[in-house]
Amino acid sequence: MIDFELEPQLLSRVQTYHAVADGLMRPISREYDEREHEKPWKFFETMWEASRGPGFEALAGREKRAEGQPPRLANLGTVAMAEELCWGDAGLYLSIPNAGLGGAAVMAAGTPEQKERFLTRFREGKPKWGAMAITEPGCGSDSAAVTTTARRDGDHWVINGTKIFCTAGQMSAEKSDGFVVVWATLDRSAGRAGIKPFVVEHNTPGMTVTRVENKLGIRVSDTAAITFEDCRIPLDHLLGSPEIRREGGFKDVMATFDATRPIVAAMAIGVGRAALDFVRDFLKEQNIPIRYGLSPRKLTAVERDFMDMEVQLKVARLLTWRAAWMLDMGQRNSLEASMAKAKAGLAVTLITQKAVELLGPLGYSRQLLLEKWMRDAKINDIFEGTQQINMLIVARRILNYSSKELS
Amino acid sequence: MIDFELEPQLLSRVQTYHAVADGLMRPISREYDEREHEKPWKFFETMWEASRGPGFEALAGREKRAEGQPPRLANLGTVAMAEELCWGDAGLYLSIPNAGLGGAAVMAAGTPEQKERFLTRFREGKPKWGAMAITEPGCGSDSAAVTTTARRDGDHWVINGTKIFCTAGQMSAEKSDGFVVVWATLDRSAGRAGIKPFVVEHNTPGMTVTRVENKLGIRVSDTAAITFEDCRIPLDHLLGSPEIRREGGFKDVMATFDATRPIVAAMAIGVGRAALDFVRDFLKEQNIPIRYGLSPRKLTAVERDFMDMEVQLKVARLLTWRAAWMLDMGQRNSLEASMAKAKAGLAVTLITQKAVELLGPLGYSRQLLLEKWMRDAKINDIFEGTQQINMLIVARRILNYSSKELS
Amino acid sequence: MINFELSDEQKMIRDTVAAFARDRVRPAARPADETGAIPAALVKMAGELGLTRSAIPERFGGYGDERSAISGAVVAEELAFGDLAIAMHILAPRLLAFPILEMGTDDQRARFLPRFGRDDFTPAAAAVMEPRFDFDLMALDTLWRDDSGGYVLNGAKCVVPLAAEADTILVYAGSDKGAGMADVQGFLVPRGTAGIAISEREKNMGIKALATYQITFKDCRLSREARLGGEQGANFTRLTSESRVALAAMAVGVARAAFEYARDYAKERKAFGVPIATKQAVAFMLADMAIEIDAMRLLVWEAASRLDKHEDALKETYLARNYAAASVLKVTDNAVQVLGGHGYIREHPVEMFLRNARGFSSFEGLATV
Amino acid sequence: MINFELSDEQKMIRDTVAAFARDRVRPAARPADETGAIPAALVKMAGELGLTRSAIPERFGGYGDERSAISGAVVAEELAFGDLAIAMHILAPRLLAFPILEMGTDDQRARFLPRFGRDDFTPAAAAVMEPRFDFDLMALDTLWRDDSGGYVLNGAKCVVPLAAEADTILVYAGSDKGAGMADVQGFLVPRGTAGIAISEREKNMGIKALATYQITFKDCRLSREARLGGEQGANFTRLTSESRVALAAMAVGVARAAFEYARDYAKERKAFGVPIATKQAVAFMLADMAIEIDAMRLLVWEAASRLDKHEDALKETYLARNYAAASVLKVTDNAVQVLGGHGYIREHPVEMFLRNARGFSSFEGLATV
Repeated sequence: MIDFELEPQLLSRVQTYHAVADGLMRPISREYDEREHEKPWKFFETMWEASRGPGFEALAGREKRAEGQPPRLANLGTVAMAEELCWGDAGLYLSIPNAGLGGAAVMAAGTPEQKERFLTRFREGKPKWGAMAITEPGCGSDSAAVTTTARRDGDHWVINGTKIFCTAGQMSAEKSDGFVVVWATLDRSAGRAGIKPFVVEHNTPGMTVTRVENKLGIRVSDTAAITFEDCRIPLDHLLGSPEIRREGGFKDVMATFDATRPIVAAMAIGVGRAALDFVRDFLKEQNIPIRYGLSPRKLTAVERDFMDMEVQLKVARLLTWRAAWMLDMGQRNSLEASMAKAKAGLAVTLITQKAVELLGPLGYSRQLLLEKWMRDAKINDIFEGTQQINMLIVARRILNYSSKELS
Repeated sequence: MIDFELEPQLLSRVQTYHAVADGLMRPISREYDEREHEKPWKFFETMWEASRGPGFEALAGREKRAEGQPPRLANLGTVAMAEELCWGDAGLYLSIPNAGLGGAAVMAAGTPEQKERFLTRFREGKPKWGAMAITEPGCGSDSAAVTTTARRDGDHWVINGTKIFCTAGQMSAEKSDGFVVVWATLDRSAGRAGIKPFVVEHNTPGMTVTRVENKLGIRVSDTAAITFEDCRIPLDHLLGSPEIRREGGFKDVMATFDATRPIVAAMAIGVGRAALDFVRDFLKEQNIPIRYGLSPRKLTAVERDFMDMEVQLKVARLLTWRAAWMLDMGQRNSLEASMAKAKAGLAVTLITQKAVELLGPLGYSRQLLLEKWMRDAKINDIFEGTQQINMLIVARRILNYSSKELS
Repeated sequence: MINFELSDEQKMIRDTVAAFARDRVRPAARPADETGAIPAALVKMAGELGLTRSAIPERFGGYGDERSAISGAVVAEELAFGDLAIAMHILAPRLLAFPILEMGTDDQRARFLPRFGRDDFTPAAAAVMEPRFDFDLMALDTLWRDDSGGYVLNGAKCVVPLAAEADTILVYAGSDKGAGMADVQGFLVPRGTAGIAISEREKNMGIKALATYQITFKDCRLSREARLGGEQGANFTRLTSESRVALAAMAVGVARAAFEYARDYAKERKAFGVPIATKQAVAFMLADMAIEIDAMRLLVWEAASRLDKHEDALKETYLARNYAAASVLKVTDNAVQVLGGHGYIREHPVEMFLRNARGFSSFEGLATV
Repeated sequence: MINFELSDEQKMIRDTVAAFARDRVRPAARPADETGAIPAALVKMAGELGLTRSAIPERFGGYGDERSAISGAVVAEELAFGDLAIAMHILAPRLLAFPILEMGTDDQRARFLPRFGRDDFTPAAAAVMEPRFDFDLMALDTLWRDDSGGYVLNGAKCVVPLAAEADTILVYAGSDKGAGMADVQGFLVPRGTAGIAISEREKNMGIKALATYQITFKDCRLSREARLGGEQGANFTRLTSESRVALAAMAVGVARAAFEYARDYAKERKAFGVPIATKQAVAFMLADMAIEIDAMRLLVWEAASRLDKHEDALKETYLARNYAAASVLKVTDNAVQVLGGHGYIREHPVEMFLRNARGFSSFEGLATV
């Protein structure tokens, strides 16, 4: 039976998330946008503690399935949290201490023993981060073109190569007892099959953060370039099996996109909603009504813009919830995940850009957060697969074409 | 020195065109949309006479260059005429008796003797039409994939194949003493080089109009499917040289697109202006002002829509005039011609669709011409290269890619 | 509890109607558009689906199934996938039956519902739209006023389906006193009533197979019993919401029809030796169409679920309607573009989908769930 | 007589400014955006181009070249191609010099023009914009009124360039009597005047290298001589048109900068073994950008040619400005998209182009031709 209402339990969690977003994130949002590369440690510690409490499993990177009792609507819950916390601040959300994409890779490709060994840390001690290193300077969305190599030398793997765009890379590699999951090839000739994930512990000799990017937005979140020079790691840091035949590893991580794309979509929606809520309140203060139901030929330009922003956001959310819900139901959602990501990324780019425009000189000023939301929003149109990549995936699925037939 | 004003001589011609559009075309516009496939012979005869007078050279298909004295701004003049007459009715414009694209092909590929032999008829006698047959059921924009064959048999060429989408095909092949220029290959293995234009006189045995299409719009203009079965024509009906090495013929006709695309763009603009003028007058009657200069945040939705339609039309016209002017100046304009065609086709599709929307139930009714203009306009987004084909051409030129590098 | 899946019963309804739309309606669509006539046999067959009858109480001959806006949206989408004009014709009885079912007096229900408790088609009509560019449900020009023991109607309506065949037309009019939807009332007007003039059949760009008319009311006098819902009247805001969600659902059907046709064509059609669908320019157009269709449907279902919960849905249905009207135009226009020259000729249905789609930004009250 | 080609003299100006923009301005753009400071040396070099001086009469030390809106648009586009903020800074002297040149009294011309008849940079400012979302040149909130022997200003302005350095600010204010542009007058206000308060430097999303300020006027008293054009005043409609055409031209420059960077990147950058520019999705984006840039420029030139013919151009410049503001946003956003992740980091200039571009829908009076 079709229904669009979140269950009460989840709704009450959303209220908690909102309190965090409103009480802990918004107040420091502008400050850490301006003080790029500085870290809100107090916020980190608060979230680190909070992430042990109920409702923040996703943050803690804890995986109930591993413990045999999958939480109901885990993905939908994560999506709801992402929207709410990114309503607060997308950059801060991305920099909350947790296993992150590194943890996701461990969950997707690791053995039970490895999951235990590498993820336990996120339930104890000081704040920690996990990162995933896959993109390279020479390859954008083409994750199969990995040139970073791993060769066996006795009872170690030796990693060589350079990775860029590692979210929380610096926090994971240097600033905490975290780790970086780096994707490297055991045998270039084997193509994707030869690409495997390796866990590199923080401060492992040979791993260096060479650059932390200056960005358009989400400035508080560190985006690192990491080089690996003869970086030696124990054999059992290769996640899963070293068997080249078994394509497992890479397939698995590709599959994680089905879970992460709705989250990125939800991040966009959170930022878009922040802008929409602000504009709604602003217009109300100005006594400018939004007259739903009226003949479209009688609307003002501002009314129509606002309604359009509102419905675009709603559409993005519905597509996103559907993609997450399908995953929770154990259904394949690659098509729906890419639909949600493509639509949300674009819609919120336009919504935030329009919000800045509607506020005129005020919208352009850094005295308000609107301009920041426009800068922050854009990342969701780019990472976890650009809009174009996701459109390509949607096209392949609806046309039933392989990546060779439609490239 | 930059200037955007048409010279007085051309402006006065435009007034003549407008009188024709307003006085002869508009009054019968709806009638011949409803009575599809019937022909306004009285209008044809009037235009046939008129096309002998000054200002209508383009209609007559007369080519001053051939007579050694190129008319000043011939292309710009043709473009201005197309806009004005299509403001009257695009379908009627397309069905005015003249040498049409068939004549253009003769001009582009024929010898001086052939030009004289085939085009003289358009200066005397009863109304006649010329058509070009290039598209085939199996190939859309891929004009190089011609499968219609021409083989030599003694002192004749024998043509076999089927052509579709021949504008004025029926008028040229059966309903007047006109001709059809058909593109056929002498040697498929030679690709484009083997494709040559052949003039097939009206009622030549073996040439049959098998279908006249029912269309969305421009219904008074006949769009014919023509089959050639062992259709024998004299050797000297091959335009230019039979030499396969010489790619001439096909290249030449491709070059004619540089001249015809701005005309198609201008046709679109004429239809778009018809819709815009109607909406402007309508709003004035309703005492709805268009407040130029006002803060965009104070506009009504209708005002903004109207201004957007207006500026889109203006942009399309400026791009179109530039493309035509460059040709008149003897400059290469393939890029600019495709820019104009792509922009005008899309802009006017949207303008006419929006015009119908703005008028609500009135716009949707066949009591007004708005809905017809929306139907007529769409053809300009499709023929002479679809919007996508023209975008591809623009892309190749700005990226300096061959059709192999960017396909 | 959040759920994106139709119930088994709804799936069954969907599949039944979808099969009918695919096998019976679509083949009839083009001839109906060209001739303006819908085969009686097809309408009869549709009657046997019991799409209106199902909601009529058993005592009036119906099946007494509970009405659901979501089920109604599913039916509307699937039928419109077959053909919009035929779908509107087939579902026209709902325009009279459902408002009476939901808001009519016992007497009105007893008088009017039995005729819909049968399988054979009973033409019925509702008059909502008015012939002005900025026609607005919140400010109707057709007005009713109290008059010694009855009501008087004045004004003009347009795009009234089946007005010439229906023996009763449900006419919506605003009050000469108040403004806004709250004051709009419905009136059950017998076709013969003095003061009514029904025009020649209208000619529109699309939905050509649906017979629509203009009606003018000049001091048209009606009895007390003519008012829908009697003294306490009807809830026009809800009726409007139900109508908009139905129309938006039909837009989804039209968009899907265009998308699927263009998709299949693009996989078949070769240019430069490869299917045109393998070109990103075409593939991305199709991907965008697919996303918009899912987006439209989700908006429709979300608005419909509010109606099924008897929550106010004016805003949701309005936004869904406007979004659908814009998207269906874009999708059908893209479909024509994908087919190129073939999209412009009437040998293929996409140009008809485009003409039908353009109507949604103006349509009001032409369907309900 | 229709002509789409610049005169040889205009081509020479274009090429000179283009070279300066490419070799001097662009390399300074990123550091200037990050630090908010423009190197004095660069500004000095720009002064030697005589972009303002050229129009100053010879008797005041200028070259007495005839002003042309088209030439002005060409200069604005080329400089903005280098960097928008630096272009606005370099051309700021025009904001004071040109209105006085065109509409000032002889006395005002004699008093103010000599300082612009030199190569070294004279900071000058005009105060047009106001801190409200629906800021409207046809209804300014900053008002002037007659007062015994002088004028009194009240109100607030924002995004006033170089206000802290300029010793005279040209302030535009509406009349407390009438509304509309006809009643707007300009006032030459010495920085020190009582009743003026200049804020801290503003912080905006873009044009960060341009120092802008808010200014408030509280019963700010001015002499009769302060009014631009004296008793018969100034033609604000024309000044607005000149400003909008200049801003639209700058938008063309920003769009072109983004397009050319993205185009070159797309031809270099490989994915899946081929340059991303060979993918239709990317190639069509670039084609669309190219078309929009030509479209914007043609609108600008057409509006400018009207100004050069001293025809009313309010409508043309308004439409050109609005079109350019929308297009430059789309073009720069596409450029970021073409670069993907690399477009989001400040190692590449496209994110800066996007931030600068977003301002055009709000900018008024920040430049003139």
